[in-house]
Amino acid sequence: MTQTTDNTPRAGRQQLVVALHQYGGILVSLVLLCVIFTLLNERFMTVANLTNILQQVAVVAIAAFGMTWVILLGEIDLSIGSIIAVAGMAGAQALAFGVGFVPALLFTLAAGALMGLINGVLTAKLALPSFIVTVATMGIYRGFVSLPTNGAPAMISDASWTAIGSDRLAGIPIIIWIVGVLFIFNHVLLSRTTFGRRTYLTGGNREAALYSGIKVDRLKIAIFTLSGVMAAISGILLSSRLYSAQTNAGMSYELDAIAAAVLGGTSLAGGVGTMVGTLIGALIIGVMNNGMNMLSVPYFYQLIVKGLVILIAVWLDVRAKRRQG
Amino acid sequence: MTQTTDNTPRAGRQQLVVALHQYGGILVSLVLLCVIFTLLNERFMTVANLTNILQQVAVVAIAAFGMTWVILLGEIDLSIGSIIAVAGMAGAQALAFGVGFVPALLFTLAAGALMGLINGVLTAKLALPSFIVTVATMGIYRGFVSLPTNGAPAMISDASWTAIGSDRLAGIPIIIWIVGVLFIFNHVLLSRTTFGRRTYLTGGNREAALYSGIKVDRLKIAIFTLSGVMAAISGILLSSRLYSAQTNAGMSYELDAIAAAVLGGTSLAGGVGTMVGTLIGALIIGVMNNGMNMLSVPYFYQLIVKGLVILIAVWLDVRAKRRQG
Amino acid sequence: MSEATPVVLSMRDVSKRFGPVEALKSMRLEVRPGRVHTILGENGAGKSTLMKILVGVHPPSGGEMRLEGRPYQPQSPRDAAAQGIAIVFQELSLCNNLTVAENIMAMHEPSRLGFINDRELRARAAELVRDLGLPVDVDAKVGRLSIAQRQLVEIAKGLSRPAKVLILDEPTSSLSDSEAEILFLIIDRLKARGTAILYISHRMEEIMRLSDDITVIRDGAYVATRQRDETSIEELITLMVGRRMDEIYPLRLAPAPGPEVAPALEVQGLSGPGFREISFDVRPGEILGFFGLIGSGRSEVMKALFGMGAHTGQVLLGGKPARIGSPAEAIAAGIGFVTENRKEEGLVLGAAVRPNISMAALPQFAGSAGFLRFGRERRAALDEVRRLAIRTSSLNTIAGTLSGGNQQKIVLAKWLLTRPRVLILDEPTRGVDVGAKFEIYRIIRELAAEGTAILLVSSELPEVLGLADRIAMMSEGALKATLARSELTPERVMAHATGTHQ
Amino acid sequence: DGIGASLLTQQHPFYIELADAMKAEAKAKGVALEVSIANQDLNKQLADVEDFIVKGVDVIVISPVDSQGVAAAIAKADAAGIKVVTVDVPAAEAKVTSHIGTDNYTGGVKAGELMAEVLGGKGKVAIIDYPTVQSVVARVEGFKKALESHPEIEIVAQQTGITRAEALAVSQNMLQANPEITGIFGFGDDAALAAAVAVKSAGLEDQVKVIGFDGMEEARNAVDTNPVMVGVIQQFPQEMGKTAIDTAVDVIAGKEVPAEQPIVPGVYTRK
Ligand SMILES: Nc1ncnc2c1ncn2[C@@H]1O[C@H](COP(=O)(O)OP(=O)(O)OP(=O)(O)O)[C@@H](O)[C@H]1O
Ligand SMILES: Nc1ncnc2c1ncn2[C@@H]1O[C@H](COP(=O)(O)OP(=O)(O)OP(=O)(O)O)[C@@H](O)[C@H]1O
Ligand SMILES: [Mg+2]
Ligand SMILES: [Mg+2]
Repeated sequence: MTQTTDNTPRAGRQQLVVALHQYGGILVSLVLLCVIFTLLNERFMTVANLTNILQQVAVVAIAAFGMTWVILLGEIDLSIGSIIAVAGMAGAQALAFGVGFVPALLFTLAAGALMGLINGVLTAKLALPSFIVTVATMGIYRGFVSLPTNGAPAMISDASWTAIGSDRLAGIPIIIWIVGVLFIFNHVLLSRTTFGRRTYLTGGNREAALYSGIKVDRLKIAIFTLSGVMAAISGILLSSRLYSAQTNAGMSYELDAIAAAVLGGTSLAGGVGTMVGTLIGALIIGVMNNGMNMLSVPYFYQLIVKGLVILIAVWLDVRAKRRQG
Repeated sequence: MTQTTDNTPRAGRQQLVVALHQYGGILVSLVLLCVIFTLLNERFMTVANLTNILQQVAVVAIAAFGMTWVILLGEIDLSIGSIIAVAGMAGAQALAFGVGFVPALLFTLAAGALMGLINGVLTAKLALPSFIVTVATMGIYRGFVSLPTNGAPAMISDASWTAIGSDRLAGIPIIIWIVGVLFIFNHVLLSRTTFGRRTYLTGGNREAALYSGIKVDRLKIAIFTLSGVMAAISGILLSSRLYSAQTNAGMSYELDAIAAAVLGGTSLAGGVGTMVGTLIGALIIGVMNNGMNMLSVPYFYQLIVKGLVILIAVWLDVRAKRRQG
Repeated sequence: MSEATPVVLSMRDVSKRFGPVEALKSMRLEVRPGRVHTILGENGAGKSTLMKILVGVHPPSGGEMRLEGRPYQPQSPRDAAAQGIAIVFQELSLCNNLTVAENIMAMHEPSRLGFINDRELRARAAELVRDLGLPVDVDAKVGRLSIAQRQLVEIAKGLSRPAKVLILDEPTSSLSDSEAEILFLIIDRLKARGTAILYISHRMEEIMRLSDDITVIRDGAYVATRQRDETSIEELITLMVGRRMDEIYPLRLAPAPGPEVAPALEVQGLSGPGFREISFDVRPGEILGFFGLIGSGRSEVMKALFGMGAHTGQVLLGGKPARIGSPAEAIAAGIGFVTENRKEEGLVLGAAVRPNISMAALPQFAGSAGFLRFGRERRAALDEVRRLAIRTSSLNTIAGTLSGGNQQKIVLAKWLLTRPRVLILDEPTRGVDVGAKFEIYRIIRELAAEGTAILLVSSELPEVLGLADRIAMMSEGALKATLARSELTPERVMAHATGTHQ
Repeated sequence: DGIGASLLTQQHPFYIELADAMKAEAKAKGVALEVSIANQDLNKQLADVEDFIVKGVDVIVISPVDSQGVAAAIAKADAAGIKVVTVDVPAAEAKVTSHIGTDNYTGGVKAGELMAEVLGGKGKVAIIDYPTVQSVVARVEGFKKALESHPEIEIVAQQTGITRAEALAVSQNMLQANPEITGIFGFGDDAALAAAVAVKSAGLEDQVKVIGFDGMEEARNAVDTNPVMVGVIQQFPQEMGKTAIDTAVDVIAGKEVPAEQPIVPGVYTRK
């Protein structure tokens, strides 16, 4: 029988090996896609286009960070597409009301937090399945978004707001800075703090977590709120990129966010997943959309190819993990 | 400690009590809705309108029967909206090809079975989560549906095909006959046969089912195929009602089907649920849509009310079940 | 050896690898009809793996098996059952969403053309349950039964079809003595009918009483086969752990605290679902045993104390009234709770050993701004692994892949880290081998010596008698009596537990 | 009694203006009007019409989700003896009492002619389309038809961008793949406005001209202020809505109404 060994803190090279083990399957898919697109279109592998992809992927990636938390807990949040839309509209209305950029921003984030909080409270306190709670709030929030303008989009002319989506800071688009900061924030929170640890444990076995003194309900509410805030940030970026709040914004983005998380190795059963994986998953989706547009693949074929790539990538990943035993 | 008792077969009245216990929460919601709408609009409680509701609810109800099987197994099928669309298109193309009514019908059912089979095989044999498999095939099937007509709808002029959706048999619309027959079929299959029992066993404890010798993979494939066939029947009814196959038909119907099943007491964790519950759940959705139209509730408010009613109904049901201990 | 009786099932050189883990190597076994053949080995020795190979859950990596002289290669448990080999699994494998009858008859429901005859099904299940004398209602949903009742249902399920060989993998680990007696009667009847029985247990007294043949395995390898009459508990333990063990119940390290010591925990008139008017106290350094039949309400009382159930009544900690509404509050108040169902309430099976050990004591490892102090956590976890001699290849091993006994030790380790003033142990040695049991007893003694007040719930009479300073007897949700050490005899305890005492 | 209107969507400025115009005119005429929104789902449109029939409206105004599939709804109304007026999208297979709508094909041709004009007869053009909507297909066909007479104009890309967000990503990617693009035609205002944003973020303001379709306020403002937006084909939802209600009122009164009431789209360019 084996002896108890204590792994020493991992050195750089060893970390690389661990990362390759963990993300091998999914990285292969990403690299493969990039190679294929580079071969088929010489403009794919340019700084301009890669910046492009990152910007396009930002909205889904940020929502997917929030979704990763929720899925880690073994729950699901189908309302984030609607929250994205409400956030944009809340921002547009606040700006139109003349409160100024920063208050509008805070108001929007608060709106996102509130919507997430509602999801969390309904799931935790009424003990309803989050799938059904968020299917319901998906409709409710989508209904609310149309009330101020009766369905019409709301223009946004505030220069600071629109700058988020189009300006650069130190040569890099602000939007990419935001994705980067949020990635680090979520990654560190998940992998280095007790909050992250509690999330993993609760997702792994809710009952055991409860008996170990984890306040499961509170944690659930906190995480749905976090997911709401992430969706609100997505909504801010989207409305800023579009110079307007659309009432049909973010429709079905929840599925893209879930796909990104699952592609990245997050288990829908809860307890397993990382932010790095989710980022890679989101990049796969972004690269695929961009690459097929560059190649002028007709829309219907794009749908088919996208589905196939998701299947193959998840399969490669599952297979790689199984091999490692 | 409980004694070993040998209950005599339950008599009619006792069965009623059992039914009230089991469906009490959800029945209350349905009856409440009907009472409210009757009070607010005298045309609601007419034979014409109730027939109307049944016809409108048919497409979702039948898809929800299939979905109930899948959820009972602890899986999910997000592709049924797309299967509904493909089925309509397959039928339209077969009819346009001149094969005749019955062959076109069989071809359509076979197409539905094939798509369900693919979902099942990918889920079972590659051991992928059904959520992600069916998110992927949702896109793939949706892509395929547009290929024959490049996105345009296909007209259906076959008299037999369109008769399904508009004619009557013995004074009752054919579509209602079909829902009735399929309800009985699924209900009996689920509650009275070994196939149904195996589904409950596997959904309740996959490991235990495996140890008991249930061929879980085969069962999974069979059930996804069944779900595909149900969705195909939905697609036939829909295309027949619309005299045409729309490429965006059935979009997001999977969510309605899931909502119907969950409203009816089906647990997303698997192992718990009935066809009776699902039918009641589908009726709630149908009554709500129809009733709000009758009252001319504006669209966005309809979204909000629908979400709220789903929340309240599920909550009432969960609470009623918890009371019983 | 009783060479006279023919061999019904035999295996030779059977091995099994799970990736890098060699769970079995060169295993051999001969099973004869009408005899109880016990497999004895430490936790993780490979007993369950062996049984799972026998019923076709896992294919063997090598070796050959013969059933009645013919090569035997079961493809699935169903295939094995069809060939006459039935099993009662160690880990409960019932469907909580279905009734007892539906579980018992799973996969051989009386049916015609695929249609199940429900009346017939219930009648057959009820007959079987009555025949076996099991105290369960066949119409009850399994999810609402206690663990012990589920274990009985599991046994009924295993016996629902005629078998040449019946495998029982730790069937008594969740049963108290009186339920175990029911099982032993059943085993005697089966023996008489000529059924061969493969039996696994960690309870030595039971093994010596029941077995005809005993095969000892160690680290996945065959060690020896003995006939019961030719061997002794001491010899078996020596064969199993590779060294001598003279004493199973370690002695007290410090004398039990006298009545002058103020109680660490006082409970007055505690009532709740499943129990009523429970009053007791326990002093620092004292071990208070809780004995009773299954379903007597002990676990419910402990859960209530831990904030996991509605209750009325008073709880005093260190003399001060405490309001405990949640496990978090209980832990903060210095209570620890080793729950009885480690799979559902104890462990995160999918997580590694380290986070499992630290999970109840997480606040200890929280640095500024909620950052985890990994080094500290690792050292603490490692200390516990060494102290409890948990067999795991590293702290990063997934808890679910460890053997049952080692999983149990991890649950214990988790609670030791919180340094509780009052530690509740609900069946702490369920499914644990004698060696590990000794270690757990030793730790319980150490904790007591350090001044921890201990509530020990156990259905094993020798365990309670061997460890407790006083014993609280529970029956049907009520506390019948609390006996002091001087009054403790097996007869008196059983009389109280079964309610025959007046 | 009164008018029942089933509209394609309520999430597009064109349909919002259409609905508003209908409501205003109904109020002016003192006739009851109920509006339901099909949300681009033909099945919901059919259900909405069925519910109108049960309610017993006198006439139904439909803006079809699909020109062919709407036949079922019209047949139902017919069977119940209720007359149907279509707005915007015509019904292909069923006879209606009257149709009021933009000639999308002609509008597409006008867009193509405008594109040829601003490009000076040569260049590379990209199209953002929505192939499952018949009126859009007609626009794109008209647009391509007009460009056929300008052999030096080449259509280098055609991609689907249904929402504004999708249209933005699609335009960025098309510009990335074909940096020599000089013109983009968006099937609607959303697509065109998104394309204008993409042009700006790619720094190609001096090179690329964008033309839209619908001509709602936001797009007209953009044409006035943003040099990239050179023009937009303008529909007239107010006139359409008013005409639809007037027609419905006439139908109720038993008057004869013209079967076709085309509303010719305009071309809106900077003043
Ligand atoms: N599915 C599996 N994957 C990997 N390793 C496994 C698996 N099943 C068992 N093992 C390993 O095989 C060894 C033997 O386990 P097994 O469950 O047979 O022990 P056991 O003798 O039944 O122990 P216990 O008395 O605790 O029940 C252990 O080291 C265990 O970790
Ligand atoms: N919610 C409930 N509804 C009905 N009966 C319950 C409920 N919870 C517990 N019981 C029953 O109450 C009794 C007390 O169970 P408990 O687990 O406390 O007993 P125990 O003495 O600890 O025995 P065990 O050895 O089974 O743990 C059992 O018969 C159990 O089935
Ligand atoms: Mg074992
Ligand atoms: Mg207990």
